[in-house]
Amino acid sequence: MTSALQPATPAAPAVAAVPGAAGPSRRVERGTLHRLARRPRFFLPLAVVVLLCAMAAVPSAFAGWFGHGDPHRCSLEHSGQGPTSGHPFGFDVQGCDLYSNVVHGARDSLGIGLLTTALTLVVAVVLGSLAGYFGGVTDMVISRLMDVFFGFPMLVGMIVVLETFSVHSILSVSLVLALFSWPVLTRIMRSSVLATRGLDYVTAARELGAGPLRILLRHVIPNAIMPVAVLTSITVGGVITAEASLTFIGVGLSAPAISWGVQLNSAQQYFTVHPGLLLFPALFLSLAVLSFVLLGDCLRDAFDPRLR
Amino acid sequence: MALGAAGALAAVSACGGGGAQSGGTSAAGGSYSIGVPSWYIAHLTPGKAGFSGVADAIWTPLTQVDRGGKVVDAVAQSLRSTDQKHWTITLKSGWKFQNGEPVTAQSFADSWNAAAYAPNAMTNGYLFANIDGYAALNPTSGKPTTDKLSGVQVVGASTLKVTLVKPLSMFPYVLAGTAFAPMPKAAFKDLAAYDRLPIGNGPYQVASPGLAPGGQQITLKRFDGYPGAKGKAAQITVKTYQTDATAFTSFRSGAVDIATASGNDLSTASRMYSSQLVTSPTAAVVYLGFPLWDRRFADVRVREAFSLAVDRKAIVASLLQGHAQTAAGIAPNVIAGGGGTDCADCSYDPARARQLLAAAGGWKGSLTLWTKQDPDMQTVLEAIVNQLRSNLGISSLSMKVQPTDQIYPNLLAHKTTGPFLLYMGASYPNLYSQADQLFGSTSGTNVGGYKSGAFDSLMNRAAAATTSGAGLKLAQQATRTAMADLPLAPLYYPVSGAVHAKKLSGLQLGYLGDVDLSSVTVR
Amino acid sequence: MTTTTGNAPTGRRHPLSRFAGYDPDAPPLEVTDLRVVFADASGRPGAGGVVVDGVSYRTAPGRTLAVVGESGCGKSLTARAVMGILPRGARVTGGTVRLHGIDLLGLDQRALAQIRGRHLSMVFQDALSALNPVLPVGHQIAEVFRAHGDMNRRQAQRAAVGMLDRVHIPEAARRAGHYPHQFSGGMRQRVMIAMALALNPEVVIADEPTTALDVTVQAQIMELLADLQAEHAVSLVLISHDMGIVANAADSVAVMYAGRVAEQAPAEDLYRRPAHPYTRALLDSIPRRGSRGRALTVLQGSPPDPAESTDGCTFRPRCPLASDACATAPSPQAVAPRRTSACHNWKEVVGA
Amino acid sequence: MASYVLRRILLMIPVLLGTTFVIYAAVYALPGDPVQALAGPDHVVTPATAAAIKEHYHLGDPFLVQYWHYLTGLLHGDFGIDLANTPVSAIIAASWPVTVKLAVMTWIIEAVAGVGLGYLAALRAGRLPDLAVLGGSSLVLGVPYFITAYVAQIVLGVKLHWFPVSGTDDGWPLSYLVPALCLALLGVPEIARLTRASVLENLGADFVDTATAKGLSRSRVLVRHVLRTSLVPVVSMLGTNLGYLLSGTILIEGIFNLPGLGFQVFQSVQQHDGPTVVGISTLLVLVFLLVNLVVDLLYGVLDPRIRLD
Repeated sequence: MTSALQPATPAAPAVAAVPGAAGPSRRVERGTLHRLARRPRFFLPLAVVVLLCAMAAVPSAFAGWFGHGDPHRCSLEHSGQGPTSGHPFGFDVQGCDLYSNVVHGARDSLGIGLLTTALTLVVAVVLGSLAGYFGGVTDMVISRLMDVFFGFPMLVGMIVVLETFSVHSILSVSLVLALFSWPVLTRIMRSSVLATRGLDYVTAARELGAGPLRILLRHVIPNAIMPVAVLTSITVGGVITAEASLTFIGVGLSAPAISWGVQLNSAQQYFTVHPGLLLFPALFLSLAVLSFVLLGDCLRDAFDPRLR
Repeated sequence: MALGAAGALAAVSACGGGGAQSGGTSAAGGSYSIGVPSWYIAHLTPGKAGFSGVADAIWTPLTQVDRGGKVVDAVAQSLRSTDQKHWTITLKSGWKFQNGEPVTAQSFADSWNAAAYAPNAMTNGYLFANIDGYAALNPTSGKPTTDKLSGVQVVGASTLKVTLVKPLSMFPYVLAGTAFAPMPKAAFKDLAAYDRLPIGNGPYQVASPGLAPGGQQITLKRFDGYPGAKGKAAQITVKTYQTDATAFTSFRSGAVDIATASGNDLSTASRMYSSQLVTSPTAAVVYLGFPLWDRRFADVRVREAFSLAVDRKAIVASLLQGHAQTAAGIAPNVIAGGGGTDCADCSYDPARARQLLAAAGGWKGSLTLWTKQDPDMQTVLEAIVNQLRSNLGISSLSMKVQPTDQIYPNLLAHKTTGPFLLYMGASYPNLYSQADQLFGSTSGTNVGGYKSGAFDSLMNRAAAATTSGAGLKLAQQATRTAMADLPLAPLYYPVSGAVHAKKLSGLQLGYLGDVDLSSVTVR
Repeated sequence: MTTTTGNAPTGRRHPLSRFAGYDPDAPPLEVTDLRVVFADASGRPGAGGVVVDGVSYRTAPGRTLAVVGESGCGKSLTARAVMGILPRGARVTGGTVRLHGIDLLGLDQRALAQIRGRHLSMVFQDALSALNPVLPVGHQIAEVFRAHGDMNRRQAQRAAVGMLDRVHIPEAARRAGHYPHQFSGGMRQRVMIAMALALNPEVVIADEPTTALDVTVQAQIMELLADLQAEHAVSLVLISHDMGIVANAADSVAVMYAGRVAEQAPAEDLYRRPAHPYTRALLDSIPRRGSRGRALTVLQGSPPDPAESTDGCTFRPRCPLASDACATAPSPQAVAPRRTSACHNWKEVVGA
Repeated sequence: MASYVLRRILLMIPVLLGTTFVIYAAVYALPGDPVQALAGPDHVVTPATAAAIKEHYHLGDPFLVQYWHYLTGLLHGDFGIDLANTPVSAIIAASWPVTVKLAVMTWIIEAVAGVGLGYLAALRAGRLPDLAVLGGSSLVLGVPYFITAYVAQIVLGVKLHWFPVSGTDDGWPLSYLVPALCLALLGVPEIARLTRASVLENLGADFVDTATAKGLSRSRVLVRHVLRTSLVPVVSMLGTNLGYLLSGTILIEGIFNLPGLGFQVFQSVQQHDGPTVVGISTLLVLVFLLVNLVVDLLYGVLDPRIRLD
């Protein structure tokens, strides 16, 4: 969706163009959550996401399971060796334990996914609210800016901007990814605010003399944010893929940073000899992306089926 | 018999739209395709083209370096000098350009002047800095007042007199570079058009329309008027790829007949295509350079500690799968004068490394290591980072990768904040070239900033030596002098390899590790 | 082409005669003991409850049968079962539906498709959603002609314009190219009627054809239906929750409650002397002249959930006349000729 | 309608200006030395040569002046010349067909497979085909397509030699088959899911009952009424996808060595070849905007409820 590198998945923009697609959100009903919690479609991906987040937060707790937790303890004599006891995934070309590397890779990959999504969300809520609520020139400017980034060949843009950064850290990569993914959510936020703005209680608040900021913060945003909020999980999945793609072509993170993308990138040239080097990071990456996407799908279906 | 007829047919049809001068004569030999990096054919003017097997096929300069690393005359009949400063060059007769124009002394003078003339912005222009008058064509400010090198004089149709800025006994090696190839009169009518469809004097000519805008390949046709050893194949398709790895993948999928194999692909190739793989040591060294302007590396013991902490054998054996030689000097033995042990601290001794570092005051803070954007270099640097971490106990290590166009300017501007892993290939296969490029105080590739009066004077004496043997001895002495200061730690000499389809044979690699296109025979 | 019911002695055989069981003298539509059950959430058929429980009714040629009841009483589902377009999860588990003697439930989809639209058609409740939003209305009407006749595209289109004209849509030729959303509610309902009556079917089911319309338009539509019905001697099944509308239009009335027919009677009799407490309650809630100033009687409670099986009479919890006898479910009993009531205490009701 | 189109086209102007400005500024801000990049790896550029190159390509001018030069050129239909002195328009002309062939082929696969699978899944909702489509599309979404492409290249091309997986030697369609399939893996799940949801929604719609009640055959109901109506949002997504596809082929073109726009632009970024990057980007944006306009117009045709004004 917002996976910037997934050019062919602009589901949200396409649907957002349907008139009235993003109506005012309904308040989260307790019942919905309860119903969700009982579905395996919901709690299985949720469990994986929680597990991966825990892995990203304290990788050492997971990396040491097989007795060899340090991803930096490497010895070239083990370069490319297959699984042995204590090293269930074998070793990478540097002779580092692949399992602990893949576990530690969760931090950068998820970090970028979550940070980018958070950035995107903030921008979307702020700009989307401004454009939707104030309309006029504000809307005009923001909407044209969205158009600029919307039609932009995203991958080209990201490559160019990333090349201008000399440091490729979690922060810089996230900033670039966010720079090119904010319009999708902003557009949805905007139409949601547009719909909310006209509701009676907002008019009432305005007539009671509440200031625009107060109305926005108290009345409009809390009621308009749901369509955007339910998309965040899917966005995280997309961003993780996007980071891996950028790193895969060599413009994202680079070693000695440990991320799944970096591992995939270095596995490229060893794939035919050591398929495991590609397989295990790809497996974790896919699991993470899949869980976030499925979780997001489920949330979306439950809270805002019209956004499908 | 049938095969030969088919080959002839193919060649005839291929020549249908091309030049007329090659028609009629034997067109047998078949065709093949080769995958190369895109910069190989990005420019096809001697002054702009990279030194590559493709350039070697299109042009033949005055001299050539044979596969043994020895310089031999090509278009030149003789090169004579008594003081190594003034050179008299006579040309063989009977050489023609691919458009029929004879190759004369003037053809060389025109080409060299064009390359050295700054406003032409030819990227090989710096190679002419040895020749008298280069400064006038490349003023530090303003426009040059002349467009002719004063040190190049055409004495007759086949005699050229060249005056150098200072004596250089290795000048015949220098002349082997394709930058010194001749250009016909026709080229100067439209240099931009020539750059895409050049007329050379080599064994192969670029078939019309040359390199199309945005094009990814060119076709080479055998030039039957070539007086030297003629090409074996009648036609060669040169296809470009973004990286060696994509070229190798294409070879494996059957899209291209020859591809260079480097890095891990080399071990894949040696396992899967052992009978189709040709390898050759490259006239180059991979080294870990030290930023001598950085005070942390001012103490030679620190540099020694870093050198001793790197396990070169493990890197060569495990990472490079044996496709390299560990280096204790700056030039392998394929280079004249190379192969010596110039470096005392290029072995692996972590204990002594730690001692030396402790004696120099230990290491504080973090360190960033640099390299250029190249998967193999990155992999090797990663291993070095790991080894430094465990052998020297430096915990905060990071790694930065920059494209070539960034890393060199940054190094020269002293913006690079740590040791750097780089590759240095010899401009010509002589230790003098390698030593000059790495340590010469005026060299643009001496990125570590090494300066030594003793080295420079020894090198000057080497350049002025009357025999090449004496010159080499002095160059070796100079190299040892520089290496005693350890401005960089040599790591290994890379090996280059190329794989070829089963239908091809006779493939040979030149001293740069490039495929000699003429040598390939289509079965 | 005015009689579709009789055994008109034309040279051609009646098109229905190729279906087994065709009897020109049988009632145009006869539903007998029809049962429809719903699947529950897990998909088990029948577990969701019986929504149509033994419904029987029949129509007469050229006459109107009104089926009335509160929403959810099964009147629409019965109609859909007749048409063979039950919603997902619903299934017929018993009973028969006969069109001039032809057992519709026993027909395969192909045969059914030949009957639907041609001999049996339906006017749906909400014309806006019942018309395809992305096709011009003329095209949608023409489809009926194309599906059943051997008309080409142009002939069908012309026939469709003719139909639009017949339902009094002004500038029919131009309007045929318009889309449903470009019509007013009443006009859309006219389009639906034109579609249903295009081929002069024997039976037309009109499912709440006027619910979404305002009162003046309601009257126009009902008038239009009546006119067309008279013109073609169509047998009309009029489904409605509005006793007021039915009073003017129906020849006979079937009152449904909780999936069953509570009372069935000629309209006049039923309105004058209802024989079921539910009918009475419905009639009492109609505002009439003279009732002004008096509070309308409102039926307390709500219909039972079909998912929960109840013993005895389903109306018992809301019935003012409930007695011990009501512990067993009453079956329809003849009250008078052509009149039944499913109430143990019908006499009390009639007498009241 | 005409005024709508005109207004949309007028709105494109600020967007195009913004895009060229953003990309031009980004290219301008690229670190490293374009002269060095131009010279090629491992070459030494003397100050005099560098100065000459800079002058030749106006690299020395201030940014805004350069941008102005570029913009005025663009207005005259001149995309400028690249660092190798080739007109950018010629580069675009050479690489454009490759990308178009790849994108269109991908798009056709997406449309046929996506709509087909989604339709099948909806008709068999809750049953095996539906579960297979839903599960399969989730899996495909989870695995990044560049990994699939990479593995497909090695397995289908290198190991099995079933398909050409490098370059365009075998022409269209053969050379584009595997790359297009891999690229389509991105779009097919989305299209299939959207089709499925849309068909399911329409299957339960009242007008389907009407159509059945009219006596239309099942197949006619399903095609003419259900599918036709369900395709409205799908067509919109397909259209947007086509716009994205044209600019989203970089990775695939790189892996499969297809000399298209993406391949070219990636090389140009690395060589800091500003004119080419900006030229191709501008073109892609323009195409994207035009495709979107066409999609919106088409949307109006497909769904008469939408009024364009």
